[in-house]
Amino acid sequence: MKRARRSFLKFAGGVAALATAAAAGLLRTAESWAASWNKAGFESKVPADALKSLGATNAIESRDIVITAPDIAENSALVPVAVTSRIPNTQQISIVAEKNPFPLAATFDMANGAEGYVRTDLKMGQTSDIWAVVKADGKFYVARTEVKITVGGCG
Amino acid sequence: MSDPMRIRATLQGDVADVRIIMMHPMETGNRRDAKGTVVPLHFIQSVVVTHNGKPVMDAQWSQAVSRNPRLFLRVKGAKAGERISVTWVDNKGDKRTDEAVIATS
Amino acid sequence: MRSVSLKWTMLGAAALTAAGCSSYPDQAATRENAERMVRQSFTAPSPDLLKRLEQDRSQRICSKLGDARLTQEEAAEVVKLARASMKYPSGKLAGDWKTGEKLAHDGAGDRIQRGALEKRKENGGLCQNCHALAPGEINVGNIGPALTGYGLQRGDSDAVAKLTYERIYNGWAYAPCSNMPRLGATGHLTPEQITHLVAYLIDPASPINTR
Amino acid sequence: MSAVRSGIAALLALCLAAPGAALAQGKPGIAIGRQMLAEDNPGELWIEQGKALFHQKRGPKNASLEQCDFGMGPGKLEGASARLPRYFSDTDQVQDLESRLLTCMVRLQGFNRDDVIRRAISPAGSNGSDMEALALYITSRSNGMKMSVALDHPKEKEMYKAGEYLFFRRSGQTDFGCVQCHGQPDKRIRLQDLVYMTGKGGTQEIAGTWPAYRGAHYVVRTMQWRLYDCFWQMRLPELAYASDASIALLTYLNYQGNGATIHVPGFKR
Repeated sequence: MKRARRSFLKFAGGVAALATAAAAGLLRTAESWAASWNKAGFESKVPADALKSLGATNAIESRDIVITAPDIAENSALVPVAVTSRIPNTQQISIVAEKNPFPLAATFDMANGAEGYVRTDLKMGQTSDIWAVVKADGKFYVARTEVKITVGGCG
Repeated sequence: MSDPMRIRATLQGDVADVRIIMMHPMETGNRRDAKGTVVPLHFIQSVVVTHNGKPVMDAQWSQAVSRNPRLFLRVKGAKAGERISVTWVDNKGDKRTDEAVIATS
Repeated sequence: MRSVSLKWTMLGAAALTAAGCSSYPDQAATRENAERMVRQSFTAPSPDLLKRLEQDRSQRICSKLGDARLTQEEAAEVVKLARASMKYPSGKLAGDWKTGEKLAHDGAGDRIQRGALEKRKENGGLCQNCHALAPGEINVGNIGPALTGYGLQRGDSDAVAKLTYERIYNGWAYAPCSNMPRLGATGHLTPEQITHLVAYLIDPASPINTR
Repeated sequence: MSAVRSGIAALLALCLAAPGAALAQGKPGIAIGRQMLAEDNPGELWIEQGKALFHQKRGPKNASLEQCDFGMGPGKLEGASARLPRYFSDTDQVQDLESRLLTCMVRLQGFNRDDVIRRAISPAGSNGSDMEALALYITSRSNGMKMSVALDHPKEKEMYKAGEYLFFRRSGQTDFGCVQCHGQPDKRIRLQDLVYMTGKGGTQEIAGTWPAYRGAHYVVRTMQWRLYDCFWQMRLPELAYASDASIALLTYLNYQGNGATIHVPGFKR
């Protein structure tokens, strides 16, 4: 209980800090998190719908986005993916695993000095292209790379 | 009850290399436990990272992010001793905040 | 006085070891010590499963340390024992390649964990663990030679079927003490299962032999 | 921390240089993934847990492990695991990290030996065991140091020799000893690289990277688990936790790994 309470207090402090940025229109307020979680996007079953939810339907292919991921992943539940955007004023990076049941995996909004870079790990259902969708100066760009998933074998 | 995150923030020039590891099951809602019961959907939906109180990253996640998730980012214009704070919220409304101080490399 | 002299003896032994007496302990002592460990360090749900740790004559010969090589006599003995172990199915030596393909990619069966034996209808063939199989398969091992195109090089004659069968049943008849398990002779696979693996390897229709 | 930066640089260089060529061989593409998985992996989460468990008063005797001697003196952890297994006069045994922890949990804290052993290897997908967290924490206190197992005591020498014997000992329905999979460089079971243990380079890899976060199990695994799991796969009976055979093999392997720089938690797929 003590731990939970402490977290809550810290969290409350964070909310105050966030409000400034929210006012500047950069980020959502903490209170509105659940509400503004991109439900439509995350529940999309095809990449096109996910892009639509991001407003990225007309994303242009870009060579200034580098996706770092293994060509062959040995563990489909842990596929490391890094996205580096060299596009000036990158403000958002989304990662889409094309053949996942719900392709949109994550969206990262950057502000206040965060560079156009993010790295995390994904679960992938099968061999598939991974898309990085970048928003910069209000425009959308996309790059993709294939990750092969090895399954089966026992042990 | 959630376990503390591990946050490492290291300065490289004026860029803080931030590496966050969270302990969370990130259940997809499809997995069955040893008894064959489906484990309900349970995943982090939002992660907010602040640098000295100013938000630098606001992440929205689906259940496709791996269990015990990692989030790495880089923040320009950082100095040693400044604070990095991370808060996550999951789909059950559980929250957790942890902090770290930026260290020199 | 007695205890003092005892201490000195022990110190002497320690000093000898430290001085780089590399032969300590000798082979026989090591063997005795290690075999005692084998008897004391393992558990199994039933005593017959503990017998899996006991070595047969060939396994003992094939457990040379480091780069030590087999003598000619030892190699000949392993080959002889292997020849004597061969058993054949009643029917044809080449069975159904589709069954064989499944078996080749099955690595399960007969393992012991948390006090229980992994019981299945039949054991997997384990091939995928160590051998490259059909062209384009990524998730394959490389401890053994690639089997890709096995039948393309050799054909599917009765002689090839017999050789292939024997190399799976007990490959030590051809390559004594090789890494290849004696899958038939040790009872891991049945003669019938091996005929399906033979078909998977030599049948012109098998994916192994895709050009 | 410059190591981190050069790691990133290497990663970027790899990624920029690699695109098409990687697939043909299959390997560079996997290598990028392995490096990415290993860096700041989730195993780190268990270090703090292990530290707390080490200092916490626990067990029937309500004692911490601060008086536990891992060979460098009571409670002294820096460099301790780099020297293990080693001979301990109070037990008159050669012990690896985990069997030594077991001794302390029983003698200092009053835990029941069988209970500790039963829980030592945690179920996959669980929060891990005390033993796993403690072994990781203690090993992490040797991070950056080199493995330097000595065979000074006659019993250490005996353990080493027995370990070598066991490494080459073939038995069971697969005719496997350790050497069948781990005796040559650049070998794999399916896609999983096998550590080449009769060669110096290979053993250095294991000696320095365990305990490790096992991605498929979502928990930290130790060398006792690694050995247990190998025997399972070989279709042999279950290797008893902290048994002599396990310590003998670890003495052989860690001695072979001398010179390896310790960097834990490692990451295994």
